Amino acid sequence: MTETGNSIGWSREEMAGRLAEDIPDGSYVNLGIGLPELVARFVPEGRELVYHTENGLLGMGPSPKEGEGDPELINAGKRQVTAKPGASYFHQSDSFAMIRGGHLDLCVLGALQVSRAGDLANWSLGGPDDIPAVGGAMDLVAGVKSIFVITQHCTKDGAPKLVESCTYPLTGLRVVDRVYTDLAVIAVRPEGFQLIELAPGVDFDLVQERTGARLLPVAETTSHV
Amino acid sequence: MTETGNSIGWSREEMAGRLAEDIPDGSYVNLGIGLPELVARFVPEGRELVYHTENGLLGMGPSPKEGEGDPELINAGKRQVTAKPGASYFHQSDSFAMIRGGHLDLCVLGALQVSRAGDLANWSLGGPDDIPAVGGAMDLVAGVKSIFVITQHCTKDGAPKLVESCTYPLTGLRVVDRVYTDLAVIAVRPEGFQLIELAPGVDFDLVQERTGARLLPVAETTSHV
Amino acid sequence: MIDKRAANVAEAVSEVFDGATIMIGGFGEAGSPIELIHALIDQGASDLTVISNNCGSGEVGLAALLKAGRVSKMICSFPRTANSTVFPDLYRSGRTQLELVPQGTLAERIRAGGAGIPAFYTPTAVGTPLADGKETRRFHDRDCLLESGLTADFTLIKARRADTHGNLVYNKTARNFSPVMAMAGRITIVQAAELVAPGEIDPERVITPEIFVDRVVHVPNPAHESALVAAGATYP
Amino acid sequence: MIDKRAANVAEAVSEVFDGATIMIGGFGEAGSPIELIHALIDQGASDLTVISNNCGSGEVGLAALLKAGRVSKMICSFPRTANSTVFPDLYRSGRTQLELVPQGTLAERIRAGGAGIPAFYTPTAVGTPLADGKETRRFHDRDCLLESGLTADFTLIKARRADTHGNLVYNKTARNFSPVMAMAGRITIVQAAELVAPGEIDPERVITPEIFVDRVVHVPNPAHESALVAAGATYP
Repeated sequence: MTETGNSIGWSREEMAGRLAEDIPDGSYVNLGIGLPELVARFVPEGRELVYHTENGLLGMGPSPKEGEGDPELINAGKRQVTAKPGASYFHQSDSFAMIRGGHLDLCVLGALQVSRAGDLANWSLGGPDDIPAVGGAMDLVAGVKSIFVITQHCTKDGAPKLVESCTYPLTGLRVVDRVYTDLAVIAVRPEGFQLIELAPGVDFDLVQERTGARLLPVAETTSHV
Repeated sequence: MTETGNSIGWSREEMAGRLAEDIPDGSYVNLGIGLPELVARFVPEGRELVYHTENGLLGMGPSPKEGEGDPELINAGKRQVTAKPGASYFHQSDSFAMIRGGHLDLCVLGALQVSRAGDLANWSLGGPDDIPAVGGAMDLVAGVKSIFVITQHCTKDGAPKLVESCTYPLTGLRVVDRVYTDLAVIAVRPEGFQLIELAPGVDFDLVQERTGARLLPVAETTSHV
Repeated sequence: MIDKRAANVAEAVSEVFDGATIMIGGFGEAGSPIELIHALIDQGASDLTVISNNCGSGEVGLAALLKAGRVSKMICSFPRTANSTVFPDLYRSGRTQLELVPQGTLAERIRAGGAGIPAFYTPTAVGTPLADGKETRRFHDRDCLLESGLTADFTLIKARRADTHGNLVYNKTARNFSPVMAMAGRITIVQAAELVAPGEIDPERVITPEIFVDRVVHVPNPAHESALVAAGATYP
Repeated sequence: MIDKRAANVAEAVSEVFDGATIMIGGFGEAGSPIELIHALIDQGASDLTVISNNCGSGEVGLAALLKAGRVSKMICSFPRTANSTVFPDLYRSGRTQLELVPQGTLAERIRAGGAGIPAFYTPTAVGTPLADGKETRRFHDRDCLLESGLTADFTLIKARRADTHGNLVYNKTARNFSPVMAMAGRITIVQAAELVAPGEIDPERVITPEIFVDRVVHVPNPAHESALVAAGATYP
């Protein structure tokens, strides 16, 4: 087992697939840019999910076939997408009424850091020369019923992303419900980080070693998010 | 000249026609229920006005022909209307965004009382057994750029409706710009009621006698509303 | 899989409980979900707070719900009606409370509730009796009132067409309060004159996206209140 | 009679003055009114405050306006772009100020401005650096920030179809900020790929009613920003 890289634990696709298993049938879901977008590929058999993209589309479908895209049909990552049967377009204020008003069931986001209280930092490194850019992240964490984070367990330099308290600028306070990493699935409980499931070949001690705050063992009865 | 009735001055239709002369071409106009609705019949030649009804239609047209109405195409007075070419339907919150946001040029309303400061009372007699009902009147006077009142100069009992200060519950403070009555056209200026024009056969003294506050004579240069 | 259809109006309103707050769409008869209201009368829930622009007419629809004694409080802008003594009697006898709200403020409070905005400031009603007890604050040299968002346990509305996911379009001025009430209801129940499969409504013209809708019931030929009143109908 | 057509884009933007606040529609390239922005570059107004979700890409459209040194302040949610160094250079050198606003708060502030709501409360951004200096108030056990409405002297947007009265429909996700910006602009200027007579847009599917629109100019084949950037285009 090496300290860096993804030679152990789940691949990106496996992380996305594992997260997708926890999305109930009929959910209205917003997927953040990057790794979260992968989740859409792994809808479990028999479930129907409806994807929202905050730039103004409910019922987002996959990328268009080569040559069939419309530069005015894009997702929040500014990539061309499609609209499924039953889709609808709406303006930004209506789109964020869905978000802020608590109408979305789940949002999946990336993270720079998650604290044991569930604080999320995912929009800025806070450097003096950084161009700050927030998009809809703060609205999403403030409004969506459940927030799942999907991220590598550690940074490329091996620093833990699950920490006692965030050092990067916050996106929201006490907003994260679960974290899906290459090593484990972890719930954010009032008592702190609690292990839900380990990736194959990974043990509790390894995850604890790579986590910047105390990790609680798997609960005997795992309550559902 | 009798104290009551309409045997002198303008008829209801003449009042509406006189008011209509003062509506600039291209105006977006909301007409209150009752006497104000008459104004729509008198659009001067060569002008195009667009009527808004706050229950959710811009581009309201006249009543439908017998048998061609739709009980779901009505105006704020709950009477069946039509939609003109270029019309649009929208929900209540959007409709009042037009009103509150200052997008309408003019609203024509009836009145119980108008004070010399421009306060309007037009929604309640304030009696203990009255069923209070306000509709959109308070939103209209708060949001529309110009408020014209069209009303008989006095009540059926001969009491002045233009008064020093209103005794009925207010619809809004300092909101009325002009008053069109059976006897005169009167502007509400910072200095008070100012006569703009007398109905045929009516003189200043008569209007003053039937007005519950001091009336200023016609200004030498009449500024436009 | 997503299928929000209820078998009938009775099933659609079956979860309404005593003491619930219910938004009911419509401006006058336009958009009033009469069949859902009648199902609610049959269902029996009482001590309701109803948020609706008017109080119905005759003794059908909302007026019949009031007459049945199920409504302890009305939040509306215009409770006077041409053809009904139902609400006036209840109000004068103190059996139904009234919170009178200017129509635009009512619409915006409902939208705010649905949009997760707890409160906003508006110039409407400053200086009037409807400002009594409300916080006033000055913005850009103008006094404004603080108004709170409104939400409901249930919303009952009428659409022209729905798909089985709950996407809606309305008919003309029957649209009125329904889109914002759909947003503000925890459970939004829709009666639709046409019920189609997802994809049969152009995504550019959906007025209420499915995310705001929980139950859809097909009511192919909805009654018009004015016709019922003219025919002297009463409910039940 | 009502006819809001401008002869060309130059005429459409002719009134813009130095120091004006301008809202510009679009999310990324979708809905960006490139031809109107280029006309604004030609027109010459400077010291502009621009409210737009992004800062453009390449050296066309909004990025070109920035590069031309006309913008003293940007109000936006996401100024980072994949294909541009224009804004970063201006920001780091202090030549263009930035007010960063969460995307949903930005949209709602614009809607509030257009709807005559001077301020509202929102839970978004509580506890973050973007809450610095903002009033906080608790509603229903939750802290919220007071946010103010935004208006503009001019709004520039792109529509798929307009009529000569100014009724608009949009194309797919190019709708984004345009309907609320149309409401919030004192003078709202629209470039439309199709221009038709009143009555040729179904009143049920009008997205922006004419009352919010002041000028309409026909731009039959609007450029796409990504295609211009890919081709290495610059403006002027």
